[in-house]
Amino acid sequence: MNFDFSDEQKQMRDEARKFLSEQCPPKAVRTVLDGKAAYDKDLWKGLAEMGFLGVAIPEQFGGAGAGHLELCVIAEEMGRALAPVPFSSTVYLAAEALMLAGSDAQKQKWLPKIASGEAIGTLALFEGKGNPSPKAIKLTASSGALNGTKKPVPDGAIADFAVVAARTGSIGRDADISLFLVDLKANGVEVKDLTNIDPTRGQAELTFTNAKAEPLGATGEGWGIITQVLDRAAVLLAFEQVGGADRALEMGRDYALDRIAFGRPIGSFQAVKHILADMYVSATLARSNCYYGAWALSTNAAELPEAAAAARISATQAFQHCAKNNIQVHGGMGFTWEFDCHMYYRRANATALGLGSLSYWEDALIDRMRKKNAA
Amino acid sequence: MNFDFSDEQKQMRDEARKFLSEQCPPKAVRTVLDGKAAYDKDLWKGLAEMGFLGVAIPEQFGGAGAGHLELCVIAEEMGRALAPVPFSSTVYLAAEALMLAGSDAQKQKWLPKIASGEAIGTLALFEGKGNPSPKAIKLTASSGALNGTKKPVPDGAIADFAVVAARTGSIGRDADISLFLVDLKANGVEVKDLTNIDPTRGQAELTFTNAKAEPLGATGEGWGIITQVLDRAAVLLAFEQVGGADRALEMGRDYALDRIAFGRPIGSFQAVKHILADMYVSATLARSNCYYGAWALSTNAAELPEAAAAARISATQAFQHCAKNNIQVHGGMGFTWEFDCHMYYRRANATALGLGSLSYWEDALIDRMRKKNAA
Amino acid sequence: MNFDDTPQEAAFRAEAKAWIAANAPKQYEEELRKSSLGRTQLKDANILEVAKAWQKKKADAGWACLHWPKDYGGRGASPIERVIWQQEEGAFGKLSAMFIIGHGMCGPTMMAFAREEHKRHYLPPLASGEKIWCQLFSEPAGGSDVAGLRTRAEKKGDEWIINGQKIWTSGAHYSDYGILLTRTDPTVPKHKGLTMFFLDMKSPGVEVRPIKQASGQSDFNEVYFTDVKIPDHQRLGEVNDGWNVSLTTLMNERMSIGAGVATGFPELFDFCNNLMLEDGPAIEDRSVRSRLAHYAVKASGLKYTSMRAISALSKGERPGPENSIGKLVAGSMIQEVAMYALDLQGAAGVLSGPEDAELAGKFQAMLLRAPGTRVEGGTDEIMRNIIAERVLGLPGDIRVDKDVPFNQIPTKGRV
Amino acid sequence: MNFDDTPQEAAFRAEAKAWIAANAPKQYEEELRKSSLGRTQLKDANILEVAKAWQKKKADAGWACLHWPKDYGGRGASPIERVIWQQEEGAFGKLSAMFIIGHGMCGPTMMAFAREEHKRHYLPPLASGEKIWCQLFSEPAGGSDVAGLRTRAEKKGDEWIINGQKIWTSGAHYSDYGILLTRTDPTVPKHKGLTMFFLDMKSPGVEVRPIKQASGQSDFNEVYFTDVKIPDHQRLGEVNDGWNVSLTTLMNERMSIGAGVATGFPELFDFCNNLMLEDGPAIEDRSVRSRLAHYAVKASGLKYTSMRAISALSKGERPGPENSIGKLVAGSMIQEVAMYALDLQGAAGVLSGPEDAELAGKFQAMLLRAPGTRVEGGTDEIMRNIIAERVLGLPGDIRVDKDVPFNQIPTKGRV
Repeated sequence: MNFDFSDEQKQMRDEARKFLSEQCPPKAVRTVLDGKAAYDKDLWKGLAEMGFLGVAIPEQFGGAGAGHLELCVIAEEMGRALAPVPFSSTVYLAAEALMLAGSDAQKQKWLPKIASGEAIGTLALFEGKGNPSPKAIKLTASSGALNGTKKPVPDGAIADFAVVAARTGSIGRDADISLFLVDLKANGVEVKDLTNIDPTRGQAELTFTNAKAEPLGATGEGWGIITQVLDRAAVLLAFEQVGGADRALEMGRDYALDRIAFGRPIGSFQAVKHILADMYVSATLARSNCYYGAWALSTNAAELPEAAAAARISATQAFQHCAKNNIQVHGGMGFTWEFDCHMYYRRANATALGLGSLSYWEDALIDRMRKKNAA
Repeated sequence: MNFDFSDEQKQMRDEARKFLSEQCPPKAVRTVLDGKAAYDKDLWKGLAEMGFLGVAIPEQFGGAGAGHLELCVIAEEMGRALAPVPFSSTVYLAAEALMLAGSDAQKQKWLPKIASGEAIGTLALFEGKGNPSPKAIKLTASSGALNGTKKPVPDGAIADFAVVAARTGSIGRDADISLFLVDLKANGVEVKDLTNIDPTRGQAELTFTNAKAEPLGATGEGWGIITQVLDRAAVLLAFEQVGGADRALEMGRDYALDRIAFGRPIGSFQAVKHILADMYVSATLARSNCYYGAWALSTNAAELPEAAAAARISATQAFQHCAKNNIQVHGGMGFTWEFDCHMYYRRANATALGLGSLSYWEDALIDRMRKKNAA
Repeated sequence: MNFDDTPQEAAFRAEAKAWIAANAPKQYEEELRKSSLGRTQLKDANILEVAKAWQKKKADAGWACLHWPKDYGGRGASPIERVIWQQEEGAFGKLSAMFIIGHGMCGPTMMAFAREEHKRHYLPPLASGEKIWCQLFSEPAGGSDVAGLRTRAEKKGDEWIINGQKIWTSGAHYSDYGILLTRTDPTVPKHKGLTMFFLDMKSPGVEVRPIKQASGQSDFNEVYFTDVKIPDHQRLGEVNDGWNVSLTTLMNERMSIGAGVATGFPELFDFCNNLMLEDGPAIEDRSVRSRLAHYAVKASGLKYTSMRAISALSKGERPGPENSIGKLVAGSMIQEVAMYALDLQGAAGVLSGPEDAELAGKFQAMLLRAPGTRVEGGTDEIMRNIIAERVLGLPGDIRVDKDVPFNQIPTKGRV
Repeated sequence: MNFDDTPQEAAFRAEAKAWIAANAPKQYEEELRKSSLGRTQLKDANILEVAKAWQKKKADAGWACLHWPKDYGGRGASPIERVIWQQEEGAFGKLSAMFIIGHGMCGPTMMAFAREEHKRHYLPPLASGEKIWCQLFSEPAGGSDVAGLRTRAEKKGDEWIINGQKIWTSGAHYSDYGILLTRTDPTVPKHKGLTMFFLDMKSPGVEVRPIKQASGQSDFNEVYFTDVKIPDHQRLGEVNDGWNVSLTTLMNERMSIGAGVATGFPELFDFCNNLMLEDGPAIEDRSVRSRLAHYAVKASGLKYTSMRAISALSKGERPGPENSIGKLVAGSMIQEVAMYALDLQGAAGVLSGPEDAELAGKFQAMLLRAPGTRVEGGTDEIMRNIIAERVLGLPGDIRVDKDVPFNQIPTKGRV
C-alpha cells in the first residue's frame, strides 16, 4: 500500500506552489476581487505554459497526459492561492465532460485549446435555485437549437464555449436530458454577469434563443454524463477546498503566534489553541477523504461515487470551518477588507454551493452507501 | 409583565429543596440505583405529607389545589435531587390524564389516593420501539377487556393503576384510540420488570389478558387526550431536566474550583472554563423556554403545544449536555461509580426518551409552529 | 407568572403607543421591519437624516433617553418603562442605531464623571440626537485587551496633547464628540496609567478614515490623533484612573437589555415556509425541520431569557449576564443560519445581487456580515470568560502582564 | 497512490493469512466481530483464557510482538508487517486487549532501560502472554497532570520502600508485573524528582482493588502500596530521571497506529439500514440521512488518516499526531452516535437488558461506556493541547508550578 502521492506528484505540487506564490499573490487575487479584471489573464496564460491546464488531458489532444492524481495536487494549490481564473469550470467541468462524452472531432476541437489556454469552457447546468436534478432542467433543445436560460453558470461571462444540459424528452426523467456543446460567441446567446459572494470567480446568466448547438454524447444520456462529471469535479474541487482550508489554518496559526494580548501571544490561550486544533482536525479528516477520492478518480474505481461524495462533504465542512474560524482568531482585524481572511471565507462559502449544496451531497452519500450495502 | 415565579412559589421551591436535600441525599438515590429497593417509599410518603404529590390536584379531590406553577417548581427540585420515586408517572401522566378526562367518580376514586401517596399510577402507551403514534397501538379493547402488551411502562412494576391506550377502531387513526383505566393488581395483568439505563426509575412490561378495564373519556377520543397529557407532562418533565442540568453544572463548577492540576485549579484553564460557560448557556436557554412552557401550562394557553415542545427539546438538550460534560470536567473520577456524575448522565439520557425522543419533539415543534403560522 | 402590565405600566404603554402612532415616520416602517443583519438602509431617504429627525421629535415630546434625568434631556423613567417604550417603538427603534453608543455609553460616563456645567451643556443635545457621540477605546494593538492601548496623552500646562490611533470607532465620521481613553503613564502596569477625556471630534489633528469591512461595507472607522489638544477640564475622572472610568462605561453597555439580538431564525423559518424543494415543500422535509427546531429553541430561549431579565429589572434587580449569553449564542447562530439558507438555495445561493438573488440577497448579506458579530463588542471567547468568571465564579486567566510596567510588556510574539 | 502490497508485503500477508486460517480460534470469531464498545466478552468461555491461549500459540509460531527483536520473543518485523498482521488478524486482534499495555508500553520501556539479564528473563514471557504487565502512573491527585504524582519511593540500603496509591490501572488484578513511577525527591520541581521501577505485582504490601465504573463494569483498578520493597536493580533509568523514562513509555503508546478507533458509525449505519420508522425505512428519512452522512465522513476521514499514517510508516517516517486526532474525534462521536441510536428507538431506547433491548442493548452499553473514552489515555482537552503544541507549534500553557518545589505546590483549590 502507498496511500500517498508519489514523489513526482509532490514535486509537481511544489512547483505549482512556487509558481502560484510568485504569480498569484493575494494582490493579484484582489485585482479580480475589486472588479478591475474579470479574471487574471496573465496567470491563465502562465498556467497554460506550465502545462497545468492540460495536465490530465491526453497527449493526443494537446495535454500532458499525466493523469488525475497530478491534477489533484494542482487543484490543491489553486485553492490555496485562491487563483482567480476559470480553472474549475474549464478543467473540472468542461474538459471532463468532453473527455467522457465528446466525439473525436469535439475533443480535437476543444481540448488542445483548453490545454493551451486559448479556450475557456464551462458547464451550464442550473436554472435558478435548487440542486442538480433532471427535473429542474427546462431549457429545450430541438433541431440543434437551444431555447432557455441557465443561471448561475460559473465563469459564464468569460467562457468561449459551454456544455449545456437540455431537455430532449417530455417528463424530466434521467433519460429526458441530453448534453450540447455551444459556442458562446455565436448568435443566439445572451450573457449577463451576476454579482456573487465570491467576486474572484464569476457567475453569469446565459440566455439561449435558437442558439446553435451540437450534441455531446448520445441523446438521452446527458444525465448519466452529468452525474459522472459532477463526481469527478467533486473530487477535484475538494482538493481546492482542502488547499484553502490549510491556508486559512496557517494564517490563523501565524497570527496567533504573532499577536500579543494580555502580555502573551494569543496562541498561548487555550481557547485560541483549541480553535486551531479543531481546525487542524477537520482539515486533516478532509484531506484523508480527498486522498481516497483521488485514488478512486485516478483508477476509475467503482467506489468513485461514494468517495466523491465523502470528499466533497468533508472538504466543504473543513473549508467553511477553517475560513470562518480564521477570521475569529484574527478578531476585528480579520473582519477588515484589508486582511485576506474574508477572501477565504468568500471562497469557502461559494465552493460549498457550486456543484450542489452540502445537504445535496449528504443525501447522495447515504444513497450511494445504501445501494452498495444492498448490492 | 412578571415573567417569573411568585415569591410564594419560590418559597415553595426552597421548602422542596430543603426537604429533598434532607430526605433525598445521593445515598438515598443509590439505594434504588443498587437495586436494594424498587423506589424510596419513605420519601414518597414524605412527599405526600408535604403536600407535594397533590399540589396541582383540586382540593375537592384531596389535593392542595395550588396549581401547575407550583408543580413546576417542585418538579425542578425532584430533578435536581434525582428523586427515586414514581413522581413523573403518577403526577404528570396518570393524574393529568384523570384531571383532563376522568369522570367525577374516577377522579374521586384515584386522585385523593395519589395526593395521599396511597396510589401509584402510570400511563401505558408504548408497545416497543418508536415514538407516540396512534398507528403503533395494537393492544385491543373490547367489551371492557384489554388484550395486548405495553412496554416500556414507566414505574409499571410498582404502579397500582394505569391509564392504558388501546385500539378501539380498525385502522390506527387518531379516532381509533381510546383510553382505559386498569387496576394493575387485578386479574389478567402480568408485570415484568425491565432493566434500563437509569435504574433509579423503573420500567416494566405489562401484558394484559382479558384484563378488566373501564373507559377513561369517550371512545375514540383517546389520542386527543394523550396528546394533551404528553404536552403537559413535557413541560413538567422539562423542569425536572432543568433541575438536573443545573445540579450537574454546579457539580462541575465545584470540582473545577477544588481540583488542582499543574499547580492551579482546573477551573482556571480556559478549556474547562469554556466548557462550563457553555453548560451555563444551555441550562439558561432551557430554563427560559421552560418558564414559557409553565406560563402556557398554567393558563391553558393556546400556545401550550408549541411551548411544551420547545421546553422539552431545550431541556433535553441542556440536561444531556450538562450531564455528559460534568463527567468530562471531572475527568476519570467522573467515570467512577463512586462519584454521582453518572447518576445524572443516566437520568439525562433516560428522560430524553420517556415521552418520545428529541427527533420526535423537534418534528412536532415545527409542525405546530407551521400550523400556527398558516392559521 | 404573567405577561400583563401593571395598571401604571398599561397607562404608560397606552400613552407611548398613542404618541408613536401619531408621530412616527410610518412611511419607513415596512422597510425598517424587513431589514436584517448586514444592511439597514432606506431606499429613498438618507437614514441618518430620518433618524435624527425622529430622535429630535421624540426629545421635544419627552420620549428621548427615557431613563435619563429630565435636566439632561431625559424623562426620569423607570427601567421597565424604557423597555415598554422599546417594545412599542418596534421597528422605528432601528433608527436609534447611531445613537446607541452615545446614549448607552458616553452619556452615562459623562453623567458620572463630567463637571455639572458640562453635563448641562452637552447632554441635552446628545439626548435629542442633534449631536452624535462616539467612543474611542479600541486600538490596533488592543483588541480584546482594551487596557493594552497605546494612544498617549501628555500634559502641557492646562492642556493634554494626544497622539496615537484608535480603531473600530462606530460612527466617528458623523460624530460631533467622543470619549477617549488614553495612556498617561507607560511606566506603571497597564491598568494603572490610563486617563479618560471627552473631546470635540472637529478638533485640529483628528483624522477619521473609514474601515472597509470584509462585507464590503463601512460601519467603522480608524481615528488618528496628531498633537490634538484637549483642555484639562474635559478630563473624566482622575488622572491615571481611566480604567475605572471605562468600567462604568462598559457596565452601562450591559445595562441595555431587552432590545433583542438578531439570530436569523425568523427569517429562516419564513424562508423555509415558502420554499419548494424538488421533493416538496422545504418545511415538510424532516432534515429541514430538525435544523429549524434546533434553531427555534435557541431563538425562543434567548427571547424568554430577555423577558426574565426585564422582569427582574422591573423589580429593581440588577441585570445579569443576559447580554453575554445573547451575543454568544446569536453570533455564531446567525452565521450558521445564513450558511444553511444558502445551502437550501443550492448553486444559486452564491448570487448576491439584489435582482438575481433569492430574497434580494438577504441571507448572502447576513453571511458576509456575520463574522463581525462574533467579534464586535467582545469575542465569543471573551463572552465565555465573562460567564465563567462573573457568573460561575471561576478564576480569571493567569495574567502575565499584571504587575509589569506597560512599556516592558512584549509587543510581538515571534521575533 | 494505491492500496496494493509490494511483493514482499504480499508474501508476508499470504503467510500470515494462512497461519491464522489454520490456527485461530474460529469458534469465537463471529462473537468477537460483533462486540463493540462497552462489552467485549464471550458467552461460553473465559475471555482471559482464550486470549492467553491465542497469544501463546502466536508466540510459539513467531507471530507475537512482531516488531520486537527475536531475542526478546518477537519477530524483528518491520512496522508495515505489523500493520499487515493486524489487518489479517482482524477480529481475533480484540483478544489482544489485555496485552496492549504490556506490549505497547511496558515492554519498550524495559527494552530501553532494563539490564540485559532482566530483558532476557522478563520479555519473552511478556511477549507470549504467559505473564501480563500493567502500568502504574496515574494517581488520584494526578489525572491529566501525570507528573503531579505523590507515591513515595525511599531508599533503604539496596532497596526502595514504596508507599502510596495508584489509580486507573488496567488489568492490575490479573497482572504479574508492573512498571511504576514514583516520587523520590519532593523538594525539587515536580518533573525532576521522579524515578521509574518495575515490580512483581505479587510483592507483599501490594493491594489491588477494582474500580466500579459509571457503566457498572470494572476495567480498572486502584493499587495501594504499603511498605512495598523493590530491589534497586529493578530501577529503570537514573534516580530522579523517571519523567524522561516515562516519556519513552508514552511515546511508544503513540507508535501503535493502524489499529483503528471505535466511532460507532458502522453499527449506526447498519442499525438505520434495518430500522423501520413510522413513516417508512429510517434510511429514507432525510434527517436520518443527514446525520448519517455527518458521521460517515468523520469515520471515513479517520480510516483514511490512519491509512496515510501506515503509508508513512512503511516509508520509515515517524508517526504523526494521528492517534490524538482519532481519539479526539472518535471519543465524542461515539457518545453522540449512541445517544442518536437511542433517540431512534424512541421511549424503548431506555431499555438495556439483553433480552428486551434493541440489538441486545449494544447502543445502551456504548452510551454508558462512552464518557470514559473522552477521558482515558488523555482527555479531549489534553488531545487538543497536544495537537496545538506539537503539530501547530503554539505555545504551551503557562506553567505556574514549573520552578516550584513539589511539596510547595497547592493541593486544594478552595480553602
